[in-house]
Amino acid sequence: MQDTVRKSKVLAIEAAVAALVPDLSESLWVGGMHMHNVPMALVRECIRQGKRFGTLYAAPSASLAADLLIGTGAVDRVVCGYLGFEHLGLAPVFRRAAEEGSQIDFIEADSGSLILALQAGAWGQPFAVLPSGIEQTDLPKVSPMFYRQLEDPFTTGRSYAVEAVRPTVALIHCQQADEFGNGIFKGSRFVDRLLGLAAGTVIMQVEGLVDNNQVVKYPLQTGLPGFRAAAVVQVNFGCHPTSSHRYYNFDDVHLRLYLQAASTEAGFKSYLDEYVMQPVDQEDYMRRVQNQDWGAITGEAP
Amino acid sequence: MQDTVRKSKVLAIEAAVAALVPDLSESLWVGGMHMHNVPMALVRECIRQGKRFGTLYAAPSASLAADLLIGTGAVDRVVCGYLGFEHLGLAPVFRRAAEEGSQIDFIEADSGSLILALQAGAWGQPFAVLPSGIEQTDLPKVSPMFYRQLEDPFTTGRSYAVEAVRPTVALIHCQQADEFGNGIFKGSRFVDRLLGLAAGTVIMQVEGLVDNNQVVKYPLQTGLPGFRAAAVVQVNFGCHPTSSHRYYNFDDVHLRLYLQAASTEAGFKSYLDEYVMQPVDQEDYMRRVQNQDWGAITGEAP
Amino acid sequence: MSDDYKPVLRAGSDPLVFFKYPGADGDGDVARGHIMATVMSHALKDGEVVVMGANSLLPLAAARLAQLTHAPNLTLIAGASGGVNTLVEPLAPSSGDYANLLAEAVLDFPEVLMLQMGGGTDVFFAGGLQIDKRGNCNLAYTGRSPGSVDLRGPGSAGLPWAHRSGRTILYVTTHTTPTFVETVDFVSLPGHKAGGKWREKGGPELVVTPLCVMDFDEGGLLRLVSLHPGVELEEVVENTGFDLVLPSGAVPSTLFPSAEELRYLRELDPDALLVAVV
Amino acid sequence: MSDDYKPVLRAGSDPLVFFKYPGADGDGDVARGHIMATVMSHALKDGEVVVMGANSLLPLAAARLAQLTHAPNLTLIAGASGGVNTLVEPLAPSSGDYANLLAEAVLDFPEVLMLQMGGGTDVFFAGGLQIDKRGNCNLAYTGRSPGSVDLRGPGSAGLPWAHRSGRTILYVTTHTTPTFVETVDFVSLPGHKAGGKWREKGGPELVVTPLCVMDFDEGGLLRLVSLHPGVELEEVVENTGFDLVLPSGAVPSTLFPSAEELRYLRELDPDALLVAVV
Repeated sequence: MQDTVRKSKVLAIEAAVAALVPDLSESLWVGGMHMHNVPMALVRECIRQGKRFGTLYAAPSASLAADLLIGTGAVDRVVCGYLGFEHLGLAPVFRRAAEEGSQIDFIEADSGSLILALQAGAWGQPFAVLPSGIEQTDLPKVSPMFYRQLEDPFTTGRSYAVEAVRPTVALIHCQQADEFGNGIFKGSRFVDRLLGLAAGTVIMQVEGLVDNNQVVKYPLQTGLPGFRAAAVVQVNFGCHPTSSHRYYNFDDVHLRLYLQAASTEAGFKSYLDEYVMQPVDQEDYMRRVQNQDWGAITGEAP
Repeated sequence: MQDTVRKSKVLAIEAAVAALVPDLSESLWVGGMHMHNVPMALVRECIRQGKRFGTLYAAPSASLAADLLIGTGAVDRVVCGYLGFEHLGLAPVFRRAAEEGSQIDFIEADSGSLILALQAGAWGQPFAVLPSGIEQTDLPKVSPMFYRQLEDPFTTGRSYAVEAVRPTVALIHCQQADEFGNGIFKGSRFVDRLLGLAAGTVIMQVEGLVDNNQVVKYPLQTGLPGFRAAAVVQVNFGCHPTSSHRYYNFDDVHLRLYLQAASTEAGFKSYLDEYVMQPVDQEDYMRRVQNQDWGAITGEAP
Repeated sequence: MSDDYKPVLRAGSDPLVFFKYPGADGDGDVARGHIMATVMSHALKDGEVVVMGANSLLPLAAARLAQLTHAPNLTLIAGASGGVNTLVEPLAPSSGDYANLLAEAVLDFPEVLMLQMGGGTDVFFAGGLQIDKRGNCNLAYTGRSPGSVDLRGPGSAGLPWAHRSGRTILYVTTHTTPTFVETVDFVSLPGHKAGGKWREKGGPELVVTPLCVMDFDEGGLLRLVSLHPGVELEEVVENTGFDLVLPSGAVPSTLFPSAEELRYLRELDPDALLVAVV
Repeated sequence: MSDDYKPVLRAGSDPLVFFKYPGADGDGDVARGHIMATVMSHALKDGEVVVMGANSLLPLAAARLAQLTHAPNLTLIAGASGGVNTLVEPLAPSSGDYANLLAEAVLDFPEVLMLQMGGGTDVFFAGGLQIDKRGNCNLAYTGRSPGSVDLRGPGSAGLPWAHRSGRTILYVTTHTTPTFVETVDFVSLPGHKAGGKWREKGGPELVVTPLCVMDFDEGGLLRLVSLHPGVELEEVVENTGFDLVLPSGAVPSTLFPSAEELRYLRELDPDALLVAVV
């Protein structure tokens, strides 16, 4: 007899972060790239709840999420492939921390090696050997613990390797999901399919929920199978000020407002207060974003 | 000025194999799995044209194509993860060769290691380190050249590794493609996306051609980007007697006919003659397949 | 999968592929395939991620049955096809069948292996040419050496990684002395080590055959758990090529599928493949 | 991409993102962005596979322009988005923009890197905080050591693998002495070795700036090729932090985009991002 029913994974964002993200996790990898598909509502909620992470993997193209996590001291260590704002400029908090010194340990790395490390983690490989070439850069010199040499058992040549990475927590944005966590990307998947298959606890943020029947009708569209999601949280405009592919573009005005504000320590604190710590929820956050006509940017996906 | 136009990659199957598959290639990997999506028309054409391959990678689930290539002596060496006919039985030619001895060198391997080797080849990694566990099997013992030990530079423990694999030639079946080689899988992709991104020369067999406009309309559906295909060949029922996902199922009657025939050397020769060497083209092949109502099994994909 | 998909139907197709097994329609007989699938279903726990390889009619039916009964949150990955939570409507003979894509998601096969080898699954189903008393399993070849092969099997496939894929349930469709041997000629899937189970998590846990159910004792040796209805202990002993550990006292009878379980199995399997498979 | 997609439009958006650059509509002026894109386009050969990273307005326009003119069989991979052969309708400011998915295929980003690192591409476009006379490129930081950083850049991203990705074309949107330095403080992208080009294939080949075009001489040193229209040699020399190798004789002028090239560039770029970018 079917004495139980299949459980929904849908949770309120506060509840999901409170229940599933430990107060101190070993490591975090945030999905999306540059100013796209970054699950900002989840990141803000983690900061609001004071969650801390040993290591933040900032690759392949981290931006606002990483800058905020560094600025709030939520991370002890950043392994850095790329952290910036692409055409909008450099990451102001990261800059200040690196240029003026900070408690945070920054490990110089590259995006190719970090993706290979993530892939190795997903496969259960202890490490990933790198293609030749990295020895011609300064990376192994400044990060000798990250890049290590070994002997190729087939050629007896020397290669570099990086240790497997398996993030304890991954925050991922899908445009849609069903209540069981089957996530659908309506545009680029970036690194998020691999990340979602690899990470320990995956929290999935979505623009909207769809019926499971819809998922079964087009299974080739499913970007992340449900069993990988620990929880699904629905948040309107949850990637703001980054884009959610097909739903809305990034908000360059707000991103520039951040870059301007965060160029000083005091400015960063007041941005943080206004947009991260004070808002009681996403609606409150949205009210605080000035001059944004939310109705006008509602992209609806079919 | 646009003084040239974009070139179509569509070729007749005979011309594609003649022009793009060298008489002796270093290695071959055939797409599909078990009795599904195997580009049999391409395999038969290669055999007909007397093409030879140093190494055949029989993984993750090789079946009829590998058995035929072994039986015709078209390969010198088979690295074997799995070669069989699933619920229909063992591979008769492979069995005879292995049990009675043959000129062909069989390397005992496993599918997980071979996929990792293929992935390493695609990334330009010299080798792939394996997760722990392989040392508890007999594989490293019987294939010491394939599985080699090395020291983990992070833990100083011992791991096994396999050398990167980069097939010189890959034969891949997509249900559809445009003339520029943008291939669409209408069902499972099996290993074929990775294979198509990794291999040297990729020849793509399709059931039907679609317009490039259709491809651009649904780019998320494209399974293999056009630049990876050296040629596109359109063949009706080209996977027969294996299935083409969404178009037609495998022909179990014909597969059993093969298994029965190939259980003796003489029977294999006459099967080979009737269905591979004699047919002047795919239509001729189809005429020779008995009691098959081709019209009735025409699955059309939308 | 759109609604217009039709499988091939041709004269001469085998029952294992497309047609009803003669006489299998009635509700009367319970086939051993039904019993095996039910046993395997009971071994699965709610919430587990279950993955299977080639020749997976029985585990596919078992996992779907578990979802429909006691384990609604179980995830099933249908082998070669990459189908995740296929509805098994209907049960199809090949693990790579398009029918398995009536599902919630479809993985590329490298992703299936990645999840298995990376520890992203909880239960793995496997079979082999030979299984020995410690649960070592051989899918490569029998014979003394690679140069002296008696029976060439398909190869080790994904079996070397079984213990990384979680608890392993072994199953065979014939229970004979060539299959159940003292020591396998080739270890494709590592069993338990001499002197005790070699790992806390992962490794062979259960063996299901057409005659009986077996598990492993504390020393890592194969042990009879129950006999299927109508099977005598003698038959199992005679067809097992080593001294099977027996339970103390009378050997229990394998639980018969409930009426509901049988109804589900028959609904999932209109072509009665489960009747023909054993 | 369906036809109903609309990008965000809001008051206060920057011209680089959504609005027409004031005065950029007319056909009169040719911006340096147009010249740079055209130079980069000419450097691409028919049939090549071209890949670009972040901040790729110029290479994106260049590669599409090449397809529309002399290189119809060129393949373009639009960085972070994974879009293959995006139609660039219209040119969008971020490499990860959804606009880049008006394309023939979409790769996951690990696949883009896999193709680059595995040698599956022919041309790679890159820029940096610093470029030195041997084509070494720095995207990490300037300063004496990790503990003494003057300017913290984003990090080395995919630059270490540039030479594996094929011929490398470097570009910058400012040509100044802080950018063109004798020796970079950090090697993210390896240039040519002392005493000659360090590899036959791959490695920096061309450097395109708002002032000029440069390549490398036989000794692997940066060499002036041509000055953009209206630029004096003096301006380049003053803004380059080392002794640039000069061509013997008069320095040629960079070829001006043809009328057809300008028309294509303006069609691809209705928001005139190429006018604003330099």
